[in-house]
Amino acid sequence: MIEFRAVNKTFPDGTRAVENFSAVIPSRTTTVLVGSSGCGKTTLLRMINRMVDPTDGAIEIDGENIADVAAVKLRRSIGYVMQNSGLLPHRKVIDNIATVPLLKGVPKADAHRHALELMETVGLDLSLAQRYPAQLSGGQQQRVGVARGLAVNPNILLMDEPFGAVDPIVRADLQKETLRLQRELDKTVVFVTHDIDEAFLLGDQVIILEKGARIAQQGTPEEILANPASEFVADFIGADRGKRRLTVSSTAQPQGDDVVLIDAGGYAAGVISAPDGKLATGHSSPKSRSISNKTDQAGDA
Amino acid sequence: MIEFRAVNKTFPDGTRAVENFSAVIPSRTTTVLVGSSGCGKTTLLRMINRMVDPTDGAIEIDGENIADVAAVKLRRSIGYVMQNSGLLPHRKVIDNIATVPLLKGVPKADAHRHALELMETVGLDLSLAQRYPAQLSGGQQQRVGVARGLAVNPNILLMDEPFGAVDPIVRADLQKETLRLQRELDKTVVFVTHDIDEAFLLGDQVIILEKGARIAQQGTPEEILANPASEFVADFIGADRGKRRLTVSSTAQPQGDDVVLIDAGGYAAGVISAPDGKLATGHSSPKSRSISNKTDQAGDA
Amino acid sequence: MNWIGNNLPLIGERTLDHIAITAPVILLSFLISVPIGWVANRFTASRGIVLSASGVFYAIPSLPLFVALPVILGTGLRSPVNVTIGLTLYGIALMVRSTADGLASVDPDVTQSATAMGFSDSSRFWRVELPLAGPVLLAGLRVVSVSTVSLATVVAVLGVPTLGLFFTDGVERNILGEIWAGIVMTIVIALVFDVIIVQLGRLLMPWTRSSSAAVSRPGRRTRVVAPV
Amino acid sequence: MNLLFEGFAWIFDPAHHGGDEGIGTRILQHLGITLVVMVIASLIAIPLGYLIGHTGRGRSVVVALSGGVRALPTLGVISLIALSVGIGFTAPVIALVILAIPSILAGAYSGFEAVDRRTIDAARAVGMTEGQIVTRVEVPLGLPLLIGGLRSATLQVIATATLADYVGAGGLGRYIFSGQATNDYPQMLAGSILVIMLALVSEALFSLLQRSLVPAGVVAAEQRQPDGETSGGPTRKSGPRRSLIAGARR
Amino acid sequence: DPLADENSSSDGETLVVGSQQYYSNEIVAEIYSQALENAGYTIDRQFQIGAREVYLPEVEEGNIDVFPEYTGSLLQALDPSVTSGTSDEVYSQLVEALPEELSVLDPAEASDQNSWTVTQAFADQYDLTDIASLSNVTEPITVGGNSELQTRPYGPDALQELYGVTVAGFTAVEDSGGPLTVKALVDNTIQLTNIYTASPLIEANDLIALEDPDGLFLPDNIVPVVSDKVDADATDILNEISAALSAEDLVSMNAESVDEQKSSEEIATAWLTENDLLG
Ligand SMILES: Nc1ncnc2c1ncn2[C@@H]1O[C@H](COP(=O)(O)OP(=O)(O)OP(=O)(O)O)[C@@H](O)[C@H]1O
Ligand SMILES: Nc1ncnc2c1ncn2[C@@H]1O[C@H](COP(=O)(O)OP(=O)(O)OP(=O)(O)O)[C@@H](O)[C@H]1O
Ligand SMILES: [Mg+2]
Ligand SMILES: [Mg+2]
Repeated sequence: MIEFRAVNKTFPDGTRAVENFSAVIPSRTTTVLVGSSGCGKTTLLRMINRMVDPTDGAIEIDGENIADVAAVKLRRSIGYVMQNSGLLPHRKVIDNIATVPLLKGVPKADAHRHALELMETVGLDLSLAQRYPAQLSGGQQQRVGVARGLAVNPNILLMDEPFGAVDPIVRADLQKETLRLQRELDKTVVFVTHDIDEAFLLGDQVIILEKGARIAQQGTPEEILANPASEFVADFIGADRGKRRLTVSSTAQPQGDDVVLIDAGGYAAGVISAPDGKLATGHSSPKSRSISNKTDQAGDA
Repeated sequence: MIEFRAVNKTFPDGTRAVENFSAVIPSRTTTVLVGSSGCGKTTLLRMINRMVDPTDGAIEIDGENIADVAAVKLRRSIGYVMQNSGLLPHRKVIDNIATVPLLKGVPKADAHRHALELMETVGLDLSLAQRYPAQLSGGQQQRVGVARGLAVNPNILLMDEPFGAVDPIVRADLQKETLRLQRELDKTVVFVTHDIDEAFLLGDQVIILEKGARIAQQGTPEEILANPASEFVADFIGADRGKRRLTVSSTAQPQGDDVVLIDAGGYAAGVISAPDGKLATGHSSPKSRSISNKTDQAGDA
Repeated sequence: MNWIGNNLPLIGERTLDHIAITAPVILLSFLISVPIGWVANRFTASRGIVLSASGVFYAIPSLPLFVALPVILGTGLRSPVNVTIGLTLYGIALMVRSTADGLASVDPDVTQSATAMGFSDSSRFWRVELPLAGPVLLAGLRVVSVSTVSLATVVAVLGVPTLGLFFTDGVERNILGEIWAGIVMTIVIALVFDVIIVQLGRLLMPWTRSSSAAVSRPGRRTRVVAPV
Repeated sequence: MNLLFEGFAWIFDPAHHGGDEGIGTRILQHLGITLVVMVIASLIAIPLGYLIGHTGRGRSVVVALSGGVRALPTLGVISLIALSVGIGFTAPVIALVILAIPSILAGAYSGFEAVDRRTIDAARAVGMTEGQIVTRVEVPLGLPLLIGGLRSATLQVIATATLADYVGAGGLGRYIFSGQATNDYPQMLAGSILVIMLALVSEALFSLLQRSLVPAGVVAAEQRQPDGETSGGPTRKSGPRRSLIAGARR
Repeated sequence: DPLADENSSSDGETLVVGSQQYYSNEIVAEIYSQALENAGYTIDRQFQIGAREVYLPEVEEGNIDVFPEYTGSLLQALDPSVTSGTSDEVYSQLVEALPEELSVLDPAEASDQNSWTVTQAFADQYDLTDIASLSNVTEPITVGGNSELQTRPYGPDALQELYGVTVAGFTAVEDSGGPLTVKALVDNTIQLTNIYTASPLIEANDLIALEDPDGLFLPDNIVPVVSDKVDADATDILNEISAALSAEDLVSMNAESVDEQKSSEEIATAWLTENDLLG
């Protein structure tokens, strides 16, 4: 469990990036911080591995104040994946993945063996091990970044817009992988994005932030979607493609019982089966990813 | 009307970017070319203003083969807006907008007066006129790019991922502006994006492209959504947030008669009013932007 | 040109002398510039000072420097220490800028991620920043190499045997072949050093070999700023 | 330090100021050579550099050539030329022009190359002719690097023009040669100090020039994104820049 | 060196022989070296050591044992107050002026001294023979030469004061009376210059070194400067060389070096053999 207690951050140039932020990030769940550019997401994330130290307030991991842990040691125990992968361009893929174990003095052979396992875990072809990052596609680079983040088998994985720089199609793929990894690995993931769709897709818990990292709303995707806490939130969750309030299109109709749904902007959002105007609720079994299902396992991240 | 007749493009290095592409782009409508990275969208677009000449085949604008028009003259008659705005960093905003009129010899005072009008048209504060591009935000830069594209009052406006580089919130804003401009200005717009949502939002006609600029499907957004022509199209239109097939969520329910709809990935997609499971179709009047409504006005772009 | 044929051993000897003087200078310039460049890059205030100082330093006429140095150092004019230090000072003046630029060229995202992984400050510098500054350092080192090889002809006037002796002697005796031999061998040494440095760079920075091809699109020029 | 003081004393000695042999004349000679050299070298190197920068052709040939030229020992070249054309300005001017060309050339073509390809692409797309792209986009945007090239060339020429006196072209080198020959270290140092002063003045003038000629928009862009890191610590500011890169997919 | 191996009678210490950065001086140094090697000495040649300010400190420190010098110039370097004198006067003054650790051996007849030199055509035009006759010249004279020439006691100012020569100006050419200077003289860029009398350029270019009856220039006879490491045998060898080295020999050896581009070894061996000095 990661706990922010009334954390503030003012940069030396006077920017107040974080104002009195308090929140609990339960273990073994994925918490997504979402908000628009400059609202302080990255700053919050970096406070967790002491890349940024708070001006005020405290951050605890499983009850221990991280200010008391040596920064380098703390960082080596936390996985960190960033937007453009941040791979070391002068090291081969396998060495990139094994960076931290090698830093820690794990014998090279062991570190490499483990790195190859991780490549499999994240779905990378083992033939890529001897390449340099620049010889990979953007999506492959991101996978290497994730593998590197996992290399120390950390309890906590921080991901800062890890899929911001890739193609939407590759991105969808990576998101799917991430969901699979979450299920398989059972880590505490803190994920930053400014894409609300991505937030809803990946988050057990979503924290929507306003400027200065003020919490606009915090909850499961379903809770937020059903009851936006404010006009800001309602706006934000509909921001990138009009409102999410859907209605039935009266003109365009696909075959069979399906109806096309359109959003508040008037544009097609999807298709639903509705024989005779009656919603078919037959296979409506939404995934249970609400954090309440998982908080009972928390406490040991 | 812009017509591609069996156009091919092979780059000197052997890349076949466009293979036998034929299509008609009706006047005074917005046609969106959408497809993933490297499929040839930009190449197609740049053929229209002869930034790229086809290896084979012909392109006609209102019946005239553009190969017979001097490239510089043709380009000055066509607006072009690109992803990063492509503004000249050493010229003030107002001079950037007036670039082509000034090139054409329009007196400076007139060109500037017109540039100021255009700034209003695209929603830019006039106080920005004397700034340099680097002093504007990304969204403002894009608006300047659009204003510059409109400065020669072209019949045709080419837009190559004009909003790719901006924040999602600013992006939504720019998209809204673009819709307004389309209504107001009534131009032939060819718009390139790889975001299917943007394509559906802005396009009267959408052309979904596969590698080599092969047409996977062409039609109005509603047509494509209702009847994806292939597995590829179905995949593509659902690509960035799971499938678009929606179902009703059985657990998360907002207040009142609303139901939360979830997509094939199992995640919340939107909310629809459905008292007693019966779809409320009351205000289901989708915007009529199907190209069939407009093609009768074509022929004079 | 007869002279050249008759004096091949002498040409060889002077060429070796020239190499013996310049090679250590090039190496030293590089080694000393690294910490200075680091300081220039690390502290904003020092950057301007260090860079303009090194720029103006390069304008000091070489002859007086070599004559004044021994007075300061307490060495003899002809002492290898004097010559090496003098040439190295010029080398540093050129190299410091490249080092600072090279370190500044390292993608901050990469240094960030190195920090995030738990590199300590010093291991980050040696294992990440310095190697990644490599291409720019290499470009700077090539300039240093060429100019050192060229400048070393001047120290002949001090009685230190280098290829420069062929100029003074050739002019006195009016033997054009001798002057040409000096010029050509200077260029040859410069070229050989250049090839060696480039090859060394390829060897030490294998990642630069393939990356450009994979990343940049064919037919489109990427942003290149050559060192001036 | 004592020596340095004597050098300054030599400079301030009024006996060394006026007349044909005075500091004033020598400085003017030195500057005259520098100016002539820079003008000729610019006339050759700038158009050539622009051609290379604009077309992207011939770059590797020119880079290799200028590498070789940089290795040319100037004294040797001066001697060689003077043996055929005689003493006076000609030989040092030619030799110094050869010396100055590589830097100016590099400044010219790298100035063009540093212009964002997308900006040029956009200029072409709005209908600028190739000539207009050169004069209205590439030249103004390439100015900072061109001036950088001119700046370092001038520095080199000022320093190396001391050799002009070797073949009777005068200049401040005179003090250095004659000081050296007569063991007159103060005179020699005085010559060096004057050369360094000229270099400093040229540096100052060039930075003024740079400030006045570099397009304001370019200055604005640089202020927004300083090329050197400002803080440099582990908490570098990276927010806004990141999102720009995010959009610029390649 | 094969010569050294033949009769290695006295296997003495290594002697360091130095030379100026001047081909003529190097030839003499090479003659010293070969002769000494022939007598079994081991020789370390350190030739082409810059100008006097570079090598003189090292000679004084004892880093160099044998160095061919020129009496007048060396004397003036040691004692700038001396401005005139005959060969013998200069030599004895030099012996006085030398620091303790150093000594000079016998001077040779050969000298390589400064001179005021004009072209044959110029000499003919104004009927020039000696320096004093320069006052015949009606046009302003531009003097050229190394820049220090301007301030030497025999420089343009002395010409003006002593002989009433009208000097229009001074042009520096820093190759010590080498081909650049000669070219300038021949091109009439300058009309009067200082060329060493042993320079083959004088003959090759039809130049006239004006006579110096008043002793304006110090005599510059070649003389070996030696350290105390040079023993009696070596002294004898060097003195023998000085005795044999004539003014004409020096000029012709210089000519061989310049015109035939011979190396100093060749020239030295030839001269030593010719003069029977290799035993
Ligand atoms: N090192 C720094 N010095 C000064 N200000 C900073 C620094 N780092 C970040 N900031 C400022 O703090 C605020 C929050 O920055 P942060 O990077 O956390 O935003 P973000 O939400 O991650 O934005 P983005 O989505 O663009 O990455 C911004 O106004 C930013 O400019
Ligand atoms: N000048 C060129 N020379 C060689 N190949 C090129 C050139 N321009 C584009 N290509 C190639 O042609 C293909 C199509 O490129 P194009 O730029 O049209 O794609 P795109 O659909 O616009 O992609 P993106 O979404 O990344 O902008 C790609 O494989 C690309 O690498
Ligand atoms: Mg961020
Ligand atoms: Mg494109």
